Amino acid sequence: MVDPGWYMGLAAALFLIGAFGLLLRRNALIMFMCIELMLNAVNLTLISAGRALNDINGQVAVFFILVVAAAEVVVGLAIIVSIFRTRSTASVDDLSEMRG
Amino acid sequence: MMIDFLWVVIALPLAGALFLHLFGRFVGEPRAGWLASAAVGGSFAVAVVAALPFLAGSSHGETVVLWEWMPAIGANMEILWDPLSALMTLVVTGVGTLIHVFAIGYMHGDERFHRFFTYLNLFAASMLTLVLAGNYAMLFLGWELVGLCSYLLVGFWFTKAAPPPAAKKAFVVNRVGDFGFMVGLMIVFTTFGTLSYSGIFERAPQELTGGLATAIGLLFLVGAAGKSAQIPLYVWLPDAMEGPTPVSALIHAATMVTAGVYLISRSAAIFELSTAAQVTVATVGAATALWAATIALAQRDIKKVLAYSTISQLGYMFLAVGTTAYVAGIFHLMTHAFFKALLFLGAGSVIHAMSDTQDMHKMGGLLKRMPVTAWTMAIATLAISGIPPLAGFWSKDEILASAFARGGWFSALWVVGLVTALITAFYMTRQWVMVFLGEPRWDDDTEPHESPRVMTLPLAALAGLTVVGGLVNTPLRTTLEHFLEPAFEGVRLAHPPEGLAMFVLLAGLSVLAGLAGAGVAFLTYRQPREGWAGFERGFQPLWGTWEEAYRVDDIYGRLVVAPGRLMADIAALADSKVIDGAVNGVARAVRRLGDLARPVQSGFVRNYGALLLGGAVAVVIWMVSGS
Amino acid sequence: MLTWLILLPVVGACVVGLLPRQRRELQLPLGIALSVLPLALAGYVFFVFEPVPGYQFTEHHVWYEPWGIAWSLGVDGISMPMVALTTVLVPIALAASTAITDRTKEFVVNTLLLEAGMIGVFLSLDLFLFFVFFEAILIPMYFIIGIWGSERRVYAALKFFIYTAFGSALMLAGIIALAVTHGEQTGAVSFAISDLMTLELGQSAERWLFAAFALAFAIKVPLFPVHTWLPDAHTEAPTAGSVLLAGVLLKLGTYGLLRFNLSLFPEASVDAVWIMAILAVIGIVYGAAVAIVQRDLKRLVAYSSVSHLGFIVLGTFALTSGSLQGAVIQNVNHGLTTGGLFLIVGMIYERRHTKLIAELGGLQKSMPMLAGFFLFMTFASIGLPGLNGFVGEFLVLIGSFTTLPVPTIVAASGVILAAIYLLWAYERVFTGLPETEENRLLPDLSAREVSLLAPLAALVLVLGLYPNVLLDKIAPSTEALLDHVVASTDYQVPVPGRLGDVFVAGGDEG
Amino acid sequence: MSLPEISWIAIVPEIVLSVGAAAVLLVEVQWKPAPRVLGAIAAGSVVAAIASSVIQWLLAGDAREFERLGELIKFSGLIVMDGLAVFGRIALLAVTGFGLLAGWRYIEGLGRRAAEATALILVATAGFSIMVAANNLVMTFLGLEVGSISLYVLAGMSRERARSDEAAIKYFLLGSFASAIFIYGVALIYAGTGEFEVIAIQSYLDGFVLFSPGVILIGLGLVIVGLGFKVSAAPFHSWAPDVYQGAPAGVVGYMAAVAKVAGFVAIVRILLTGAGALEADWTPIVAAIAALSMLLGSVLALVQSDVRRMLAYSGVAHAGFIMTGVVGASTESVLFYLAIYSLQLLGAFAVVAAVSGADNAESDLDAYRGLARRSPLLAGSFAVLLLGMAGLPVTSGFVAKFGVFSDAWSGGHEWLVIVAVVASVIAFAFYLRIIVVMYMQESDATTVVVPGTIRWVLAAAVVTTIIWGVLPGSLLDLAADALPL
Amino acid sequence: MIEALLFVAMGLVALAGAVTVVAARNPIYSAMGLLATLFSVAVIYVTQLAHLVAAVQVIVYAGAVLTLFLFVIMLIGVDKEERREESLPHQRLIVGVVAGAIVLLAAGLTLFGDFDWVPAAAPATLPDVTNGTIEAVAVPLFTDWVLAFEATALLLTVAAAGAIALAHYRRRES
Repeated sequence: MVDPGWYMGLAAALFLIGAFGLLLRRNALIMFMCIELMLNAVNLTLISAGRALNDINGQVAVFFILVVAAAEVVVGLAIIVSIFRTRSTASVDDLSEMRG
Repeated sequence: MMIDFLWVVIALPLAGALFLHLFGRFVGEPRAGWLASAAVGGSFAVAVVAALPFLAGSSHGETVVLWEWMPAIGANMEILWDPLSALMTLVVTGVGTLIHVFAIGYMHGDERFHRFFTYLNLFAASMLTLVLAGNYAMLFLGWELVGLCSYLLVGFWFTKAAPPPAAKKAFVVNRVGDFGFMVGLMIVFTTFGTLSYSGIFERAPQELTGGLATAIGLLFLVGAAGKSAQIPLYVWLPDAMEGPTPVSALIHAATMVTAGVYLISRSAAIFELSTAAQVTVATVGAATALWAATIALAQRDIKKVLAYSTISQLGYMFLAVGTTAYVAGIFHLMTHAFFKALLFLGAGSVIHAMSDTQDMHKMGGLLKRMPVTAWTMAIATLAISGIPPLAGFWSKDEILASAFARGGWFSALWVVGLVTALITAFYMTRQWVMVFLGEPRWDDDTEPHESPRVMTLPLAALAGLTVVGGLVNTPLRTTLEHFLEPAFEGVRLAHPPEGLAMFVLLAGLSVLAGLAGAGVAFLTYRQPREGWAGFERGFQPLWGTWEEAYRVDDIYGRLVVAPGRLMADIAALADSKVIDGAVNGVARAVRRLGDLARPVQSGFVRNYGALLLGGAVAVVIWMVSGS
Repeated sequence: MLTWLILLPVVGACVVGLLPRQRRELQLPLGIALSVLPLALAGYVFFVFEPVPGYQFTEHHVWYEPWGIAWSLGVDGISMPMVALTTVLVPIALAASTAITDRTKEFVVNTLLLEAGMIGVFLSLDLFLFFVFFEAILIPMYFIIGIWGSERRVYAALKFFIYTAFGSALMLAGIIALAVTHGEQTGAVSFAISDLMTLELGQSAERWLFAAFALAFAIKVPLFPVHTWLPDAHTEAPTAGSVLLAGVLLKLGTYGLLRFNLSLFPEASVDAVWIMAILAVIGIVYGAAVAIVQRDLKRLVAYSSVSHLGFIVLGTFALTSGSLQGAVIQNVNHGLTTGGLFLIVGMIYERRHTKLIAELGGLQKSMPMLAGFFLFMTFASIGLPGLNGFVGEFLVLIGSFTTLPVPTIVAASGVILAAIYLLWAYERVFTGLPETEENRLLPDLSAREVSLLAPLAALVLVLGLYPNVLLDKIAPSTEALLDHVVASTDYQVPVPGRLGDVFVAGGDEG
Repeated sequence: MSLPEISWIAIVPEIVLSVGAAAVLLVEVQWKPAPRVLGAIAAGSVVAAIASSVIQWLLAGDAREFERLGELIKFSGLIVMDGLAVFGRIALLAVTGFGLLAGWRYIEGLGRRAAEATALILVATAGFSIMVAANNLVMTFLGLEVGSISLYVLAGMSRERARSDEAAIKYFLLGSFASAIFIYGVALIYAGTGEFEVIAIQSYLDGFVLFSPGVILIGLGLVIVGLGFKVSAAPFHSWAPDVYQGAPAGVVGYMAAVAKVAGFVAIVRILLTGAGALEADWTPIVAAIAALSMLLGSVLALVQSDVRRMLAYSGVAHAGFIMTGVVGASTESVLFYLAIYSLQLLGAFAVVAAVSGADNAESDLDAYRGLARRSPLLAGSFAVLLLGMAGLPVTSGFVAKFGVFSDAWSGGHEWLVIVAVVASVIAFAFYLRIIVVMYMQESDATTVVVPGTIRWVLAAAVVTTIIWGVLPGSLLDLAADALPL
Repeated sequence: MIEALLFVAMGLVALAGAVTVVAARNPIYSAMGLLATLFSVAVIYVTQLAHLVAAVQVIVYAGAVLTLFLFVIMLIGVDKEERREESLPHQRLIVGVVAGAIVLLAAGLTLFGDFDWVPAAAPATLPDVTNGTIEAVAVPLFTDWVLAFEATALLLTVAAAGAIALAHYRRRES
């Protein structure tokens, strides 16, 4: 079998790609997707760890994270849509009125 | 017995001052003055009664504590009643009373008449505190209070331009002296653990080392030089003539300025232990005597002449106490009080008559207009010139003789004293002649007139004292010395040389000097103006230097005042720019820090994200690097 | 009893605070009347106070047991004069505030709260409680300066607050450290001064703690070079603010040095004697020098405080019975005289609306009585014997010379400078003929104003001539303090008559 | 197959809140009543939740007294009902109650959306309430998300303000990011220990000797970051100023306070209980975060000209102060600080809400000019709260600061205390600046209308600030009893 | 062996998909990249014996969530291609530094760190319990985790109420 470390390494890579994507893209939608990527990486970590530890709880936890991800998407998209309606932009760089 | 009520001596004028301060306005013009005079006169009466035991020789002095003041440093309100303080008290109250009375006439019409007498009474009380004090702290109390009164009285005419600065100058210069005095007191306290006379003088011979005695003596000299206007602190006294003339007579001639002499006499037990201190005192005295006399030579202002003359005479007294001829010093103090008060009052009378002119060039020929003043002043002039048998002769001669007898360096001082005597006679005669003889030079609108009786009577009284005052201590009858001896127990007093021959010789010399000075002056200034003006020109540029008092004020201004002012300016600038600047700088720096940190909060969510991730990575790195 | 001393002003503040806004005319008189109550109580305490060492009228109520904090009050010879001074000055300051017509109620409330805080500081026997009061008084004072001050009031108020708060913040750390150390050494955290005095601190810890406390108090005093908040605060504060600031608030610093630095850190205090003495002396001379050239009368008086407070610090660290007594009584004296001077400057300001010396002149002509009081206070401040300033100054100087000869001599020169700046100011402000119409027509003191100044003047005189009313009660406590220092260090109070030793020792130290 | 372990008493408050939220939504759909009715329902549920929480408190106290601590572990270890949880819950509920009052004018102004806002507030509280009680880190995450997502929506709900959008999207993006980091940390801790439950992690860490804790440390670090974000500790604070400024004035106080309370309770539970064995590892980090927060927050607050931003940065500084207590390893001082600070924060934002007015105007410092003259009571209350936040004596803020400082000092973190006192002095400057503007400057603007609901909040905040400043014992005793398992 | 092959293959696809999400100019491509990642991760779940999770991943994520994403992408315009140059000051620099730090960290951990992903004590053989069947997952879900399950109800309520609240207002406005 493959060492769980590899799976987790892959997860870490995905997490970081997601994180950097969040920092590099200004389209709010794509930033969301990056967050989804990160959550997926978490799920992968949990599954791999659960398997390595011989523990089912890792898989159970994944369910909850999935639900959270879904809820976040709903609210997040609602926010994006409402902003888009007023400003016709999905670029978060345009939303930088408050600073300092 | 009597001593238990001695506080009355101080309390009477103090009560007078208090009463006049509160109700003087309602008392009205002449009455306020009489009240004040009565208060001082009352003190005089009490003092006379209280001094009787000393005459009888039945008492050597005692101390009474009134109340505790600063027990931690052994300073209480305590009265020491011994022959020395008794004599001083009598002089202060006696002459004081006369001057009070004189002032009633002199201050006539002044809108702050009652206030003037308030201050005078306060001064009397302060001066009495000074001389009656039983310890140095209380002496210092009086010492400073007379300074305060001097300040108040010199600056009495506060709306004029000159008096207020003069008053301030007097106080500040005195403070310089006080500084020395205080340091001296610190050493005294540190050495003895108390400031009480009794404790100090008894233990001084055993516990005081010569070095410390010198230190204390010199520091006391600084204080005394301030109060008694000796080199180098005499500069305030001429300016103090801005005060009303009775003030000059009372404070700046008869009483306050002699406090320094009193201080040194009182501290005889300490000076006893340091020849160096004695020599310094005597030298300062002699130098001041000569120095001031030369200045007095060339003055035009009638009061300035007297002021420098006072400084000069105080120099004699310092010479005396420095020679340890304390009795002679005190004796001269007393006689000087008589004739100098008389001179000042006479000058006041003249000024009064001349409608406040003080320039002697504008006087002349007043003898006929104001005979009482003229003749009484003549007596005083002769007295100060050392013409026997007037009071000044006896006392001055005793000083000079004592200095001569002490020998050594003091002989040199004796020569100085002798020269000074000559000069003194010259300038005093010059003054009298310029004022009273010769052609009238006064302005047309002035109508000189003799002063009212309230002024002339004190003149007469003082003249009487001037005539007979010297007889209390002649080589033939040393009454005063016997009287004072208990106060100088354990102190080796310097005496004139023994024997009548020496006395005649020395006295002859000084009389000769006096006569010479007086004669030359008389002859010179009897001439019309051109004559003596030419004489004065003959001494140029020396005469000019004297007239400008050696420009000492100027020099002090450049050497002390200006640099001090500069330092203060620099300090103030440093305070606002450097020290406060640093404080505000820190505040600004913090704000600046905030401004610098603001761009981090750029408003861009992706920047925030980067910060967040960066922080997270930093945390993680730190976490794992620890393990 | 003492609790009531603190609570009475608070209650008074509440009463005034609850007055209806419309009854404007009642606010100030009621405040004055209420501020007399603590005065009466303090008077009672004063007269019942026994001249023995140790705290009297002590009260102890546990505040929060686990933290070891307590509402612990007591009064001894060092704090008692301060309490008396506070209660005397507050009614006078309030009564001098008739010029305050805007938000009078708030003003009275703030002043009364300030009084409570000040009394609290002096009465606290628990460091935590002390700090609470010490810091709390910043708030009312901040408002008093900031709301009722003159032009640059906001700057001055902020500076005052932040500067002093900075000092006390480090002291807070020190207090915590002390309590924690006590917890470590005995197992129970305690903030009681008496407990903390017995701590065994290491040398470096003690020095650090000393520094933390000393900084806080030095800023409060204020000691050179951390004094610059004071001229601004004094100058901008309203009259009552200046009076209380100079009269009482500064004394918190000198009081703290006496009460806390000396008794909690005797070793470090003895080690720091020279540093503190030199700073004090610099303050004396420097403050005086700066005062000489001030153009603003209030600022001048403010700098004179810098100078005068230096004497107190010098006396505190000279560690002889005379100097300590002098330091304590000088606290009171300075409060009375400088308070009086500020009152008078305030009265001038009310009439003339300027504090600039150049714009005044010849005021003695128009206001002889005011000039008289000013001169009286001036001489008290200069240290004229017979008035109170002398007693403290002289005791300090004479007492300090034994242990710190050279600094004391330099300090003594301050008496010359004091005469220069104050008399010069008097000369410029009061003498000569009034040149401008405004100066000529100023009304003299009213009966009300005289009744404000007269008690101060009377106290100045009484304390000058018969300081034993206070010294009697002060002496046992300062002696006890000195004994404590001697007992906990190898310091010896010099015996009179051994001046040679002192000079040698002093020379070595310096 | 075992039946699930159900302990109703442990979740009554959450149930009550959820039911309240549902009721609000349903009533609105069905009857479209006046907003007052919705308010009453919400208030009722909050009160009921508080009442049940008090019972929980007593039970928790009993259990501790009779040493039956095991009984407090509920739902197979998902949550606990220990003193810490219940204290935090009561604080949250109090904040909610006052938050609803303070924001009521705003909520009413939302019109038909008032129901959603009210329901979101109730649900958010329920979520955070779960979070403070959670023993299982996934449960913590769920509670956190329930609460946070509600807050994202609340931040964006304003009618008039375009800034509200910006606040919402910023909050949402960064919040989700931080949540992801948090849950990744949880996953790593799980990988390292095989446990989600704090208590289990604790015993695992207490017992292990063999395994290198590297992954656990990384996980713990990420958890700290995630929670640090929620409590707006530097350098994870950057959302706070923008969100506080942009979100509707009425609910900002609530948003800020609940997140801080829940976040810190979770931090205390995870760090002090779960990772207590790793104290030497996390203490320097937390101390650094604390120091940075205090300094950065204070310094940045100094240069703000908007009161909300200022309060936000002051919140950053306060997060640092509370972290100082965490470093001192003391639940008591942290909880005390949290309790009083959240009330003060609510009060302060209630003032902001009052001044901003119904139209939710800007909160520039200029708007506060001369407030003392226009609305003396409002200004006075604000001044007391500001002084309380500044930590001046006679206010609860001083006691709180003193508590965290002395705990940190006795914990041996002297330098942190020094930094803290310096920071608090810097902080004085900006609190005083607001007071300057209110009291020492003049303005001809009109009187501020203060709704009755806000008055109640202010009264409560001011009274508690002073009462607990003078007699802190009552609350300190409670905080001392609120121990984690 | 198969597991290893699948891991390598699916891992590469997942990474490629992730990079696509980040790098694609067109949001549609990003969504497709995300889809690829989700699918490949689901496959990896299967190899890890998490069958149910894998199924849910495909159904919920790929089915529901991505659809939602696509829907919104369409709604706000597909044709909007994003400019790629960085507009923010310092952003790339910061990101670069952070990335560098992470690389260093990873390298340090691998080379010098005493680091492991899971406890070494983990059992080598796998009993059935981790076999991610529906039952294996459901039993703990509805017993030990029941409260968490209930809590998700709140989450959904929030999501629904929040979405309505945000949308509601726009309706009023328009």
